[in-house]
Amino acid sequence: MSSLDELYRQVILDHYRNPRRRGSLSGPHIHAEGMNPSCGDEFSLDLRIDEGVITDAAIQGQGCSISQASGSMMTDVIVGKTIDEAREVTATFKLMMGIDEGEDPLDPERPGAVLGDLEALQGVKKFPVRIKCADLPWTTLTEALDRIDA
Amino acid sequence: MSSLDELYRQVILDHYRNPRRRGSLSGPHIHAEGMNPSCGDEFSLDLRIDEGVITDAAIQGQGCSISQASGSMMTDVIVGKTIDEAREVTATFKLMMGIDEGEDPLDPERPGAVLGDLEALQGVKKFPVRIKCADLPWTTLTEALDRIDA
Amino acid sequence: MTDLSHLRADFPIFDREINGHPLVYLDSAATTQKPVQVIDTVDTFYRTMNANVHRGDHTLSAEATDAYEGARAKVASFINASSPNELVFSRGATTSLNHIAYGWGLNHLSEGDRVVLTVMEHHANVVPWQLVARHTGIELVYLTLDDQYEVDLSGLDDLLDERVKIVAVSGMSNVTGTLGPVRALVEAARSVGALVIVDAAQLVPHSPADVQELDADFLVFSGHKMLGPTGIGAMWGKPERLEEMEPTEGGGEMISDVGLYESRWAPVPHKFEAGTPPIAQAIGLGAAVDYLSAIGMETVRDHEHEITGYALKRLAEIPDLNVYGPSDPTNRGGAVSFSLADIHAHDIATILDQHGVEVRAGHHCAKPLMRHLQVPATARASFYLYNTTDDVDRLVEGLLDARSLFGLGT
Amino acid sequence: MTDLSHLRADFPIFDREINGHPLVYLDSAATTQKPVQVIDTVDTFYRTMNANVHRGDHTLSAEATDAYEGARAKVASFINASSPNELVFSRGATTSLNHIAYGWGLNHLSEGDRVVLTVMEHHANVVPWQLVARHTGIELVYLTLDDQYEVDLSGLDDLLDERVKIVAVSGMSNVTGTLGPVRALVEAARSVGALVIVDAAQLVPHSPADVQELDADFLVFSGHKMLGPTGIGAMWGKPERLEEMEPTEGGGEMISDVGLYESRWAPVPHKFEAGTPPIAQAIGLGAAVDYLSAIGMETVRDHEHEITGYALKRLAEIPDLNVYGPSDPTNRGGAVSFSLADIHAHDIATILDQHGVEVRAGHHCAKPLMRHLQVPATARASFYLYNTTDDVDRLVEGLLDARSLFGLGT
Ligand SMILES: Cc1ncc(COP(=O)(O)O)c(C=O)c1O
Ligand SMILES: Cc1ncc(COP(=O)(O)O)c(C=O)c1O
Repeated sequence: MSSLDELYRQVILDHYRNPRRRGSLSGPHIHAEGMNPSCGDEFSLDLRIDEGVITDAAIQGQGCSISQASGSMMTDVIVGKTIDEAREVTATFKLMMGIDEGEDPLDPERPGAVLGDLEALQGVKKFPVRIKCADLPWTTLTEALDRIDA
Repeated sequence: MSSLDELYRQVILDHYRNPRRRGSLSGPHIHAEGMNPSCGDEFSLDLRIDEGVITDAAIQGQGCSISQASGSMMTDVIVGKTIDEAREVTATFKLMMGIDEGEDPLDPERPGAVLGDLEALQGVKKFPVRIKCADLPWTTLTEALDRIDA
Repeated sequence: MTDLSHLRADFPIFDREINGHPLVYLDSAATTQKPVQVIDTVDTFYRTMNANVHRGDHTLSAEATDAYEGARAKVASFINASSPNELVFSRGATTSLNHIAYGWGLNHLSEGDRVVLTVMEHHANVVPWQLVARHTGIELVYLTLDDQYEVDLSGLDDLLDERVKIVAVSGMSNVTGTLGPVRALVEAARSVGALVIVDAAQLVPHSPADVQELDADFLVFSGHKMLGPTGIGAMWGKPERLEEMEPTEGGGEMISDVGLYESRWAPVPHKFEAGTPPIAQAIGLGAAVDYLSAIGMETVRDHEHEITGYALKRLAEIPDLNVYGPSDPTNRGGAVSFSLADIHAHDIATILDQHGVEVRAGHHCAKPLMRHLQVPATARASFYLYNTTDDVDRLVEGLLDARSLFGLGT
Repeated sequence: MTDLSHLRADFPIFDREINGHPLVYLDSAATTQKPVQVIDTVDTFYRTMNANVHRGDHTLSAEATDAYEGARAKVASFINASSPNELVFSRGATTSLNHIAYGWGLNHLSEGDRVVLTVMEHHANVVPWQLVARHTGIELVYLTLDDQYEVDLSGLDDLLDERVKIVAVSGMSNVTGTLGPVRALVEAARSVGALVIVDAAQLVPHSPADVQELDADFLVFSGHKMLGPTGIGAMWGKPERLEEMEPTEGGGEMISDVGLYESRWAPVPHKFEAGTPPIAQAIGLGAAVDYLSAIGMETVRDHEHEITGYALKRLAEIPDLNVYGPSDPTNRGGAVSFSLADIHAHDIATILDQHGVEVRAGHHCAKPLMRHLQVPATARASFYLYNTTDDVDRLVEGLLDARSLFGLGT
């Protein structure tokens, strides 16, 4: 498979074209926004948290297939998880993408290692300048979660 | 003779160390000031004019041997000359120094060709960056004369 | 077709491969590649005559000064200035525009005065005026683009009154390729006594530019967009305007005297060149101007019209491809912005890069224009004298691959 | 003696003859010569990876951005900054000082506030404050030099009160070689809450400089005075200060969003780098910093102390020669200004030039200091790592010839 085919996997294009949970939440929620100044990609996130569990999420934004698909897949994974689990997934994702360094993130023994569709984003690693695109939703998520803790 | 010996002739050093007519004029006179911004040399000139004839001159300033000697020699030549003759000498000087282009300035047939000591400044021609030093008193003179005419 | 392909041998970068393909460089609106003639001029300066200028009276310094002032004369005559003294070297178009905004604007504009811009301006011709507005309370007013991507002059007469003090316009858009209607604006501005400033960052590199004919008050451009080094640019101004303008940087070389509390300025253009200037870069720009003059700017423009025409034709063959810009290739510049189906501009750029084709994606430092066009980003191919129709073919191939990667028929 | 003469082979300019003699370059305080390592880095950039930075996502642009940001990291760590983000690239020390004066000064100073300078400041650290004074009504106050050419701190306690908002001092005088008492001024300034700005144009090139240890608020320098290209310099600032400071240039790259009437800025340091930066020059400065680091700045400083000591000793042998500057070579920089009998500085420079010895004559962009010294001009020899004791001997020979040309015994 060429590196472009690896980058633009079907599942990524699918999330890009049919993003899950697009929109905004009504009622009480946490809101955070992220932006990639160098390319202009924007991502915004609403989270509903009930007793430490992420019970709903909604996303908005515009940008390339990688940032938008990453955001859509992210909501699939984090809804239903506790805050701590969501942080664990974030760490796992960043390890997988080589953004942070550490032990093999996809080791099935690892808790929180279940990234699901997100594993398709591994193709991005061959495109260093695009890694920040994949990462945008996750930095936004971290900002949102930090706001709860604070 | 080395080009340095040609530059620093005895007569130039003499005018540098013992400038003629140093000071300022009292009574009615024309005053003009010149400055060489790149090297900081300064030259100021007072002229007394009676019925179209330069009857007295006084100079002040500070700078290198070339600019100061040129100024001192200049007063020697112009005092006693009419305004037109002084302009003629200026033109001759500028031709000799290669500042302006034209026929041989030292052709003895030429009116106003008598530059006297000033001919010693020909050695400066081998030092293009110093020509502006030699020229400073003369641009100041021209400014003074223009002021009379205006 | 004006064939300039023999010039490619002068550009060492074309020996490079990008992702296994020979480089196709279509990002000249961002910065151009450099011919050996320019690279070697800079190199030789450092190797043989490097010294500071306008200082001291040693041989090296005199040679460096002659080369630097010689470059000023070359660049001035390239735009047909009446005198080298009308040309002020700066770091680039951005710095030049800031100098005008601060040095002229801050000292001549006051609350209620208006500056007229167009929605196609580069940030470099927008943000400085916003900064000046903060200090002075001036108003910014924008001309818009019509649906042919031309500056809409229909409301100009109503707009122009004695409140308008400056009209600042791009000579050529770096996004749509639109030519700014400089002559029309100069005439209109004159009628109310307003100044005209031309952002010629995309104009001077690509077509003959004659400041006497354009008759604007200021015109700025960047060296790196016209085969020259980075770090150098120019501001041309009418002598009266330069006299009226205050220096915006203080330091060495721009003074005739410095006291403890007051100073006096050196004559124009030195008044605007505080400190050690970009010496090697100015001399390099002189070499770039020599290179362009040897080709002839008419030839450069004609070649660019032809290649742009070919590109517009080939791009029109691609389904769902939309070009943002005028359609007549002889009445526009060689910056071609486009979108392709639902493929984001960054994805297009990444895919083309894998084909060795370097284009730019994003807002191109023209966010107001992006909002006007109602797109967050475009992909942009931009051409220069070293580009060939082969380059366009490679672009088209890459775009077809993008379609197929995104599951769209080709 | 620290022998660095093997390094001379790295500097192609030393192959040159000046007026029939091998070049003796004693004008490094004006600008330094460049080693092949720097020249080739610039050359290679243009030949192999030239592209604009922070724009688009093609391979060339990514490589250029990495190289540019890599240079920032190198230069930042060269002065021991805590983070590359504290380092803003500029055209040079002059531009950096103007940015601080306008970007910080204009927004934080008001009538009656005081800026303390010293009489030895370069025009670059005088004129910007005069310009800011015009806009704000601040007062400039000067520390003087004592008869040992040291900054006279005796009146400092009386001078410092809450009106003083800024103390701006040269780290090393380009005329007398005097070291600015930066640490003492930082401590004193802190006591009244004033900022300290260090003009390190002559300090960073010549000795180890550690911004954390100096603990000033801003520190600026020029690349061309430290083996780097022309057209590049830097401003280092404490993060808090950089946050407080307004951008002084508007344009591309320094924004996070641009609307028609308002914009938002990018984070530090990009907020201060509008438009296309001097890319090749920054990368070249990175190479210069690598070169200097490989030698070690302690070694550079020690060599300079030794050569300055040798020069002071040999110059003392010449009758009627007067050095303006501290006499202890280990407590001063390598800029040695002098007068010789009644021979004007320009005549000295011309005569030395005929001997192939390049020195500078004039006011050295320090007219206030010239007035303090009561001389219209001095001749100045300034040393750098490539100078040898032979160079000093050649200088002395030339000066003896000057005496004889002016009819003075030798
Ligand atoms: C139309 C226009 N104006 C101004 C600029 C700014 O030029 P620079 O970044 O060289 O200062 C550019 C470059 O992108 C441009 O295209
Ligand atoms: C002490 C000092 N400050 C500032 C400057 C100005 O540096 P630049 O001309 O590179 O901007 C110089 C250079 O002459 C200097 O010696």
